[in-house]
Amino acid sequence: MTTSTAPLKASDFESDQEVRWCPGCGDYAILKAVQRTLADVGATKESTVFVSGIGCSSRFPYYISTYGFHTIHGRAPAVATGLKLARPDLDVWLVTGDGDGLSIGGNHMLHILRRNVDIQLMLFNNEIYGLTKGQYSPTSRVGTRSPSTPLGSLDSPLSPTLFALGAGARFVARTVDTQQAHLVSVLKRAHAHRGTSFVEIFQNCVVYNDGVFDEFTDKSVAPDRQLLAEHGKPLVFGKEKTQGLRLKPAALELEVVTIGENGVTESDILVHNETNRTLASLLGSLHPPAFPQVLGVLYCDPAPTYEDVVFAQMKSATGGPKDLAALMHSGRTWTVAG
Amino acid sequence: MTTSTAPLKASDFESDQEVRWCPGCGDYAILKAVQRTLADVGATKESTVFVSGIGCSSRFPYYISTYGFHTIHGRAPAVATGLKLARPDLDVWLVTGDGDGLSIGGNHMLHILRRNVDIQLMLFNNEIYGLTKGQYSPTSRVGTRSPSTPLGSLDSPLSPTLFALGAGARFVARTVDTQQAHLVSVLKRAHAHRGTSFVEIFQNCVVYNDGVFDEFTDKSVAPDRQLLAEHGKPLVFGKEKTQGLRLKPAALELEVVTIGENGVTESDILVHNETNRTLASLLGSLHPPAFPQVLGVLYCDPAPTYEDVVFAQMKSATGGPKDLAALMHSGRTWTVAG
Amino acid sequence: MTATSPTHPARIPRDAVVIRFAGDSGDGMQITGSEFAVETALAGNDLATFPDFPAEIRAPQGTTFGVSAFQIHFGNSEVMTAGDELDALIAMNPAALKTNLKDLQRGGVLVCDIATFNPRNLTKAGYTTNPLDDPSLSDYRVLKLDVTKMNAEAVKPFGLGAKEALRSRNMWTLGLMLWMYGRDRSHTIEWLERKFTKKPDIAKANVAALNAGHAFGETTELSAPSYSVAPASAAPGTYRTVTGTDSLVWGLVAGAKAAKLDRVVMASYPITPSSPVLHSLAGLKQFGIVTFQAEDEISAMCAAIGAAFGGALAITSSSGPGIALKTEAIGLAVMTELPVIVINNQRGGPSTGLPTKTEQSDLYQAIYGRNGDTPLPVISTATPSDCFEVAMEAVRIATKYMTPVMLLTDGYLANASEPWLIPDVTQLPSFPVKFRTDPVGFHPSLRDPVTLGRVWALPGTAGLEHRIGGIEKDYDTGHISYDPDNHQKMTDVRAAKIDGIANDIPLQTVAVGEDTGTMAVVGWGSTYGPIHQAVRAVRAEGKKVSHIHIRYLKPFPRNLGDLLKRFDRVLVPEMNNGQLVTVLRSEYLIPAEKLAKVTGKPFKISELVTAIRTRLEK
Amino acid sequence: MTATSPTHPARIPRDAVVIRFAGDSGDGMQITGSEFAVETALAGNDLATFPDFPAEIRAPQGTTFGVSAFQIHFGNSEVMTAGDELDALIAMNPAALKTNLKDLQRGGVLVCDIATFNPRNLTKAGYTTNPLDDPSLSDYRVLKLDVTKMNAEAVKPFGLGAKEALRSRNMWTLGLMLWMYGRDRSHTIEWLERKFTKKPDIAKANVAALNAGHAFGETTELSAPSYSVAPASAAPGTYRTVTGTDSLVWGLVAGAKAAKLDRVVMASYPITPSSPVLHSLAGLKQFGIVTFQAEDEISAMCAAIGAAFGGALAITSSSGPGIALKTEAIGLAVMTELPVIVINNQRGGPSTGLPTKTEQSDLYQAIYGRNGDTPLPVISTATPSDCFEVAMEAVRIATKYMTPVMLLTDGYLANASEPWLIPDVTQLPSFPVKFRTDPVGFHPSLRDPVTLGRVWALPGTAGLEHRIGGIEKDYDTGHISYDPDNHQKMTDVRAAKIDGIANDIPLQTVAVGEDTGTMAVVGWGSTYGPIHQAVRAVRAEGKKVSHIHIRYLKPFPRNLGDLLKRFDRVLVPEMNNGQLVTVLRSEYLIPAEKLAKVTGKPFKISELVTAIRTRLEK
Ligand SMILES: Cc1ncc(C[n+]2csc(CCOP(=O)(O)OP(=O)(O)O)c2C)c(N)n1
Ligand SMILES: Cc1ncc(C[n+]2csc(CCOP(=O)(O)OP(=O)(O)O)c2C)c(N)n1
Ligand code: SF4
Ligand code: SF4
Ligand SMILES: [Mg+2]
Ligand SMILES: [Mg+2]
Repeated sequence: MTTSTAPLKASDFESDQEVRWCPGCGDYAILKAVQRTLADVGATKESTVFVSGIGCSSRFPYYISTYGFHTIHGRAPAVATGLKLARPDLDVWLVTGDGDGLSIGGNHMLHILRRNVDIQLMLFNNEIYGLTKGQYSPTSRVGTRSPSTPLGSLDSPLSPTLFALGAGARFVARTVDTQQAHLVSVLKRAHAHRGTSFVEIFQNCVVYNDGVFDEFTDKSVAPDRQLLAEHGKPLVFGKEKTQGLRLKPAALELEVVTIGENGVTESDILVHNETNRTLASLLGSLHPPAFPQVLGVLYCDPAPTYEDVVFAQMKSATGGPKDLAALMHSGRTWTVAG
Repeated sequence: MTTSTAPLKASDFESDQEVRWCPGCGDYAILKAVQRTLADVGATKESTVFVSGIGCSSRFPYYISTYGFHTIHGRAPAVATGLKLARPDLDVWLVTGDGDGLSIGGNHMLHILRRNVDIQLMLFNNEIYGLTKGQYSPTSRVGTRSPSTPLGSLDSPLSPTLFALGAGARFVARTVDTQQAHLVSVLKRAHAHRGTSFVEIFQNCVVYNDGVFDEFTDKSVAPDRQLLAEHGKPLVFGKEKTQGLRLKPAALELEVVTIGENGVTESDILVHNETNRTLASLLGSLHPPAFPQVLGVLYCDPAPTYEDVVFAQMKSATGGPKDLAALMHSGRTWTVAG
Repeated sequence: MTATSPTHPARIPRDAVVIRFAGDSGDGMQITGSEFAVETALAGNDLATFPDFPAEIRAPQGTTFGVSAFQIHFGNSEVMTAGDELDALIAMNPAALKTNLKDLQRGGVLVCDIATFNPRNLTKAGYTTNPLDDPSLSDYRVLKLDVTKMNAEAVKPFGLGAKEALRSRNMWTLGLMLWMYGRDRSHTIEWLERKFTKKPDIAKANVAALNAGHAFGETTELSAPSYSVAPASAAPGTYRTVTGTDSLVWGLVAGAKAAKLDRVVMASYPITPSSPVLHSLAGLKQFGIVTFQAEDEISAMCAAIGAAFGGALAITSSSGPGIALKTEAIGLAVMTELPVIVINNQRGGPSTGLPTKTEQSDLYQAIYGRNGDTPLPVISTATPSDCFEVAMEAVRIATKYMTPVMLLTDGYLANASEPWLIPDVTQLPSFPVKFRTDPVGFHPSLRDPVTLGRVWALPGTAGLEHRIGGIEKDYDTGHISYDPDNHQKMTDVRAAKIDGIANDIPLQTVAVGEDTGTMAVVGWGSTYGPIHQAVRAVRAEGKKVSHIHIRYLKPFPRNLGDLLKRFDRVLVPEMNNGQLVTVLRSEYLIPAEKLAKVTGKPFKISELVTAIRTRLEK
Repeated sequence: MTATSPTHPARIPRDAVVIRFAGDSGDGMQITGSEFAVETALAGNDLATFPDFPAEIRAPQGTTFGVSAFQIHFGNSEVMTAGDELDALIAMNPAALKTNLKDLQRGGVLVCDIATFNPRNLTKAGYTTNPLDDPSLSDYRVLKLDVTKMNAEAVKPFGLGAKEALRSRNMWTLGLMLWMYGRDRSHTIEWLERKFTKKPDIAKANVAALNAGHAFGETTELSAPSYSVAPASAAPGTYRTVTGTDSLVWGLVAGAKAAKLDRVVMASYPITPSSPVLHSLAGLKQFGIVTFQAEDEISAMCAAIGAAFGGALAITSSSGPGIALKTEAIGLAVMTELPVIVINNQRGGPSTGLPTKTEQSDLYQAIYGRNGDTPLPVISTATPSDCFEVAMEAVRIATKYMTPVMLLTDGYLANASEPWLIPDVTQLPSFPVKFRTDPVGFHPSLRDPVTLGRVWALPGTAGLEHRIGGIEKDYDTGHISYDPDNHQKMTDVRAAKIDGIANDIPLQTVAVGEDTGTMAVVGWGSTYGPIHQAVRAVRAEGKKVSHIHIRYLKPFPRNLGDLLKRFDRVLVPEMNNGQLVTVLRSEYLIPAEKLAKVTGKPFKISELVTAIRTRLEK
């Protein structure tokens, strides 16, 4: 048993279950990063709970030595909300996929975000339905050929970031399965944030959608195609960090500029302000090749958590009958003498 | 019977059913406006269909003399999508409420918007569950006292506009039940737009949420609290249209300025560009008293409709066996002689 | 009691009386009826009431579909239904007359406010001629009173606006009816004064109206006599009137107390007629109750499951269509063996059906309505006060057997009310839950050897870290298992656990009559009252008929089969197209006969009496 | 047919043979098995096949849970199951041996590729010692072959990479087995050449591997004999092999054609094992079929309803948990009386259960699983080829009676395959739908006097404008109605419409045996094969046992009750905990006995034979 006195190592968060993802699946890397994060933030096994839906990604809880609940397809946010309303003391992580969280589970995702329940929500986005053998998902790009779309998919994809911002999320971040350091740092930010921390993780499905993120994750192009946003720092990217984003005057649009070229200086570069929703959604809508893929904490603007206000209101609810007897005797009664 | 030769009058779109909303309900005004719109756009009864979910608002189809389908709670977008996939020739209107469309129906709303099925979607937002006698809804403001929140609601409300934009809507507009002229003009724009035209209508529930929009709909304050946005026109408001919105330099925020005061001129006022998503979400997030409530077409940026691409792909799908016999004989067969 | 003035003919004694107040939604008929009920209860009568709201939120004034009514049945002995035929009908406008007259018995008293019988209202109600002027009402004792005018005079001193004055019409009528049945009115006056403390004029006006109506009866020669109904004999103790909603909610609170669970999480999504359960619990935060209005029923069920995993008493409530949406998640609760109370306030189906009408057509759904072999206990409520005990039973079974429990009640019980002897909380049952804390030998799949209930181990407990989910789990370790034999074993244990509950519930008793005879009339749910009275009636004719009412529908009490087989015939009246009857036939292979009524209305005693008689003659 | 070389012992004739190819997910066992099946079919044998995929998408190499197998049962007369015990097992690695050996009969042929039996693979498979070296396999005829090495040599000339070379191992094995059972291999060669037209080297290498395996058998003195299985007598005509998915999909296409509906809208949400139906239809756009992958099952069902309202043939498909989510909307389809085909590809429950295993535990859900009194027709498929006819029947009933139809099939049938005599399309039934066009006397509530089916009036038709919905509607006008008697009438007509279908379906026939006897073994769905064979076996012992297989589960055929009553006992084997048996007992009050198997696997003939025997002895 765990007495959880000594701080735990990442390996302490490995469960006794054999991991059953396909060899090479991006989920392995995420699992490692989460175990690392748990150790780094000093989590305990007993007070940590992983809740998931259904999908390859949602197998996640079985591989972590904390408490876990592998629920049903799309419903993890609802289960997690109920859990937090019973037990605000628990540290709850939610694992979902692009199908689980944005297709069947879109409504619960929407509402947990607006309610701002205090959990870490990891969306493993592989732009495909892995577990059911490769149908396209709500994040699949137009033209995706899959068993259910032999001639290519037609629905225009959702942007998890824009969706989350539109739903009223107070913390929105993006990172990549294979970029351990960045992944861990983002997960730590998510854990530190009180409220629903929405983290989209670009995850490679080697079997059904291999390489779909290569355009910005491939080592060869990453530096030029990724912008790692940091609050208060200029939004620059490129090997020499000589490229940056500038706000087009009065146009509410961003453009890529090169420092040192036609008069552009550091000072022209937009500085990241993670508390600005508008900036976050502008950054979230940029895509390679024309723009870099912006990663990191795009938006963080804390607000009261749902459970905090719920229990504060309960505390303040001092009116009315105090016990069962008083309750049942409230209002009109009459007595028949014995 | 209708031979639909002569153009129809608004009154021709009245059904034989007794209207059963509460006296004074905002729904009456919307009904009138829709009948007017149908007449003005030259709609025919036989090719027009109203699909709704469940709620006071969703009673709508019974009162219109076209085809109608009063479905189940929250599912109207799914029913409408199926209808359009069977019958792209039909002109489909969808009627939903803030509970029907954003609570139980949030997921279908999300997906019809991203797929861009060609319908007019009217969300009657009264910030309350009318039909079930007044519980708070996902658009109710924090602190709303209702049967299910006797001490006030705690969930932070959704903004239908921001949600729709986050979902990838290509047409987002807002108007008010009692402002017939504006309502009709917006509905005509919605009808003219190909794709899902999302129209949020602020609707007064006289019984359970009376006057909730007075802060900007009340005659006395309307001119100073409403900004009627028009594409290509400066974003001005106020009785003398002397107030306007200006973009805070490099801050990605809007501010209210008065023309003629401390050096502000017409030219400083932001001009509405309904094709700019960022501007639309900035306008959508302004609220009285600090800002005006922006009404009109906030966003309109057409994209191919779902049914157009679906049937285009079907047309192009010329491969494979042409008839049932060929289909059944495709692949390996062998013959046993008689 | 007000003494009847000497000049006045003596009151005619009655054993039981049924009266109905009917008027426009705006006329305050619900309040009028409730107040009459209170005075009646305080007068010591047994009683049952039933409100009949219009389907529309607020239909246009004067329309037939805007009529709101409140019925009360009271008497000097056990009263079990809101009554069949009316002894008296109060019709505040033509529409009320139009829609309610059919229920008034010949010779019954009919009170009409003639002021409202103007051409406009008459047409709205669909009358071509004024019924007060033609012979159509000759069968009744009609009191044509200008209530509006008399009331206006009574309240004039308090300078109310015309509208306000009109509003107090119902109090005038109440006063008259209280006089007619010899009820006190002091509690109503008290209540009016409390209600309008901030508006003393309104209070005074309403009291004046009440007194005026009463005085009118007492001083005028009415064409209708006055009555007296002696008190019913009742067990000593403190009483109150309760609706099914009140006692259900209090039963849940009592259940949480008995289980020693100090956190209750109730997750629900509003739906008629189930919303009041959510509303009531939302007002009890001081009891550590969290109410969560979820985005839909699926979320509500799943939130309840999450709360149960966390160790709270988890509750969700809905009605047919909402329960349909919960079924997938209910399967998860069965699979993970977590306790959740699922309350179904049944209404008219299929689909949206008749949302405001009562029905009991969700029994199939409750017993069979899930994918896979997914058994769960199903129990039902019979009367408004019965809901208290049933709610406690639901909590006991759910927590002891670690299973979701389906509690079936209906729209009738939710709104109907009756007097209730308030139980002594110290005498209530206690069944504290034990959470696992010892890590030694722990597996999430551990079971109580007797109940087969799975261990309840809460997140936060060091050393018990484990994972649960909807995939089949190994019997011994609780890990995922695709093993064929294990699936068989788990299927069997899931079934055995639920069947075993039969050993932990009371044997089936007979509500009326012997445990053998020519016919057993078997019911469940809110049909209790009418079946009870109907069986009594035919027994009075010497027929060997008994009433058996089943609370535990899955599993059935151990002795039910033998009991039913001791009757020549079994008749099963249901407010559905024959659902319990199907279950009984397959369970016991007895030729139980269906008696279906699917009109959205409760059985009338007379309907049942006739049905039983004719079957017996066959 | 390849002649066996003179030096070789003559082939041993066999009536029927069961063999299984087992290996790692990456070893191509499905292709190997399918090709063997094709050659066998072309050799004129009757056959049945069943693939057994691992639950994991792609489990780590060499693990027991990563084993993929393909079983084929073929013979010289009617073959109806994939077979119980194996005559031959091909184990491409230790894990395959470990997980499949238990099914190999004593004395059976076991082919192992010794190259894979290295320490690493042995440990992964959970072997402590190498089974090839110890006596554990002494009961079998073991062929320890270094397939890897021999194959590598065979493909060397084509300069493949080590990986590529290894990949063709399965063709070597296939060649050997084709030789062992005297099958041709020309079609496989043809197919390989077509498949790899773009990679001629790969094609050549695979053909070489195939030939090498074959030659090895033909030229070597094997410790195992070779066999011959004579062709089965089959009706003349053109044949093919079909899986249940193939014939179900084609049956839907045929149904649309028969109904003269040229727009088909299939709305579905992926779920195992139902997705293949969506995938197949997605490939048939040229037939005017729109497939819509909805955001969830609720949306899929609702989109189907919308499409039906628009006049398309509306189809949705799912499995247990997804069907649970559809139930509320199915109620809407019942209430609005619109035709929708609801396909349930059943899998192991409850909840997520055993997604990749087969079961038939959703019968309760299909018949009873809705709120309200909400009847709908339920039909089921018995064999892979039967799916074609059943699908057409579903379309006929749905469109003729204007009702959703629940079509129950299962994960076994979806993947199992058998030869099928391709029907002559000109001989297929035709049941064109008639859309209402005449406005005179039109009401949306009009019914066909015989079928009671509601009128199908499409938006776009001038003069038929109307509104439908989930609230109860007036019998005559179709407008909303809260009238009590109307609700009774509508409830009755909804029930009568479905019950009436009994007059429009074939009478229940007896699959094997007389229409009277000591025992009727009654089944439904994919248990057809094993029950059929088991009943034959016990009949061979002279027992008066018959096999009755029910396709129409709601309503039952008119004569079913009388038929069953002509047997002393009724035994109901089901791959669930006893669901049909419950329905039969309540419907006919017969003491039908339950025979439940809930392991995620089909019945074995032997299990059934034993069960029948023991019951008969009781
Ligand atoms: C109610 C229900 N519908 C459908 C399914 C089938 N299903 C399981 S996972 C899944 C989608 C998985 O996609 P995603 O969420 O992206 O997870 P991934 O496998 O890609 O990690 C589907 C459709 C199910 N298990 N339950
Ligand atoms: C499945 C289901 N759940 C719940 C309900 C109850 N219900 C009907 S309408 C409604 C909410 C209506 O609110 P809204 O959509 O805002 O419409 P409004 O009445 O305000 O116009 C609810 C909860 C239902 N009919 N069906
Ligand atoms: S299918 Fe894709 S997502 Fe699923 S485990 Fe395999 S690689 Fe990972
Ligand atoms: S309840 Fe409110 S929304 Fe509903 S009809 Fe009445 S006023 Fe309108
Ligand atoms: Mg995915
Ligand atoms: Mg509303």
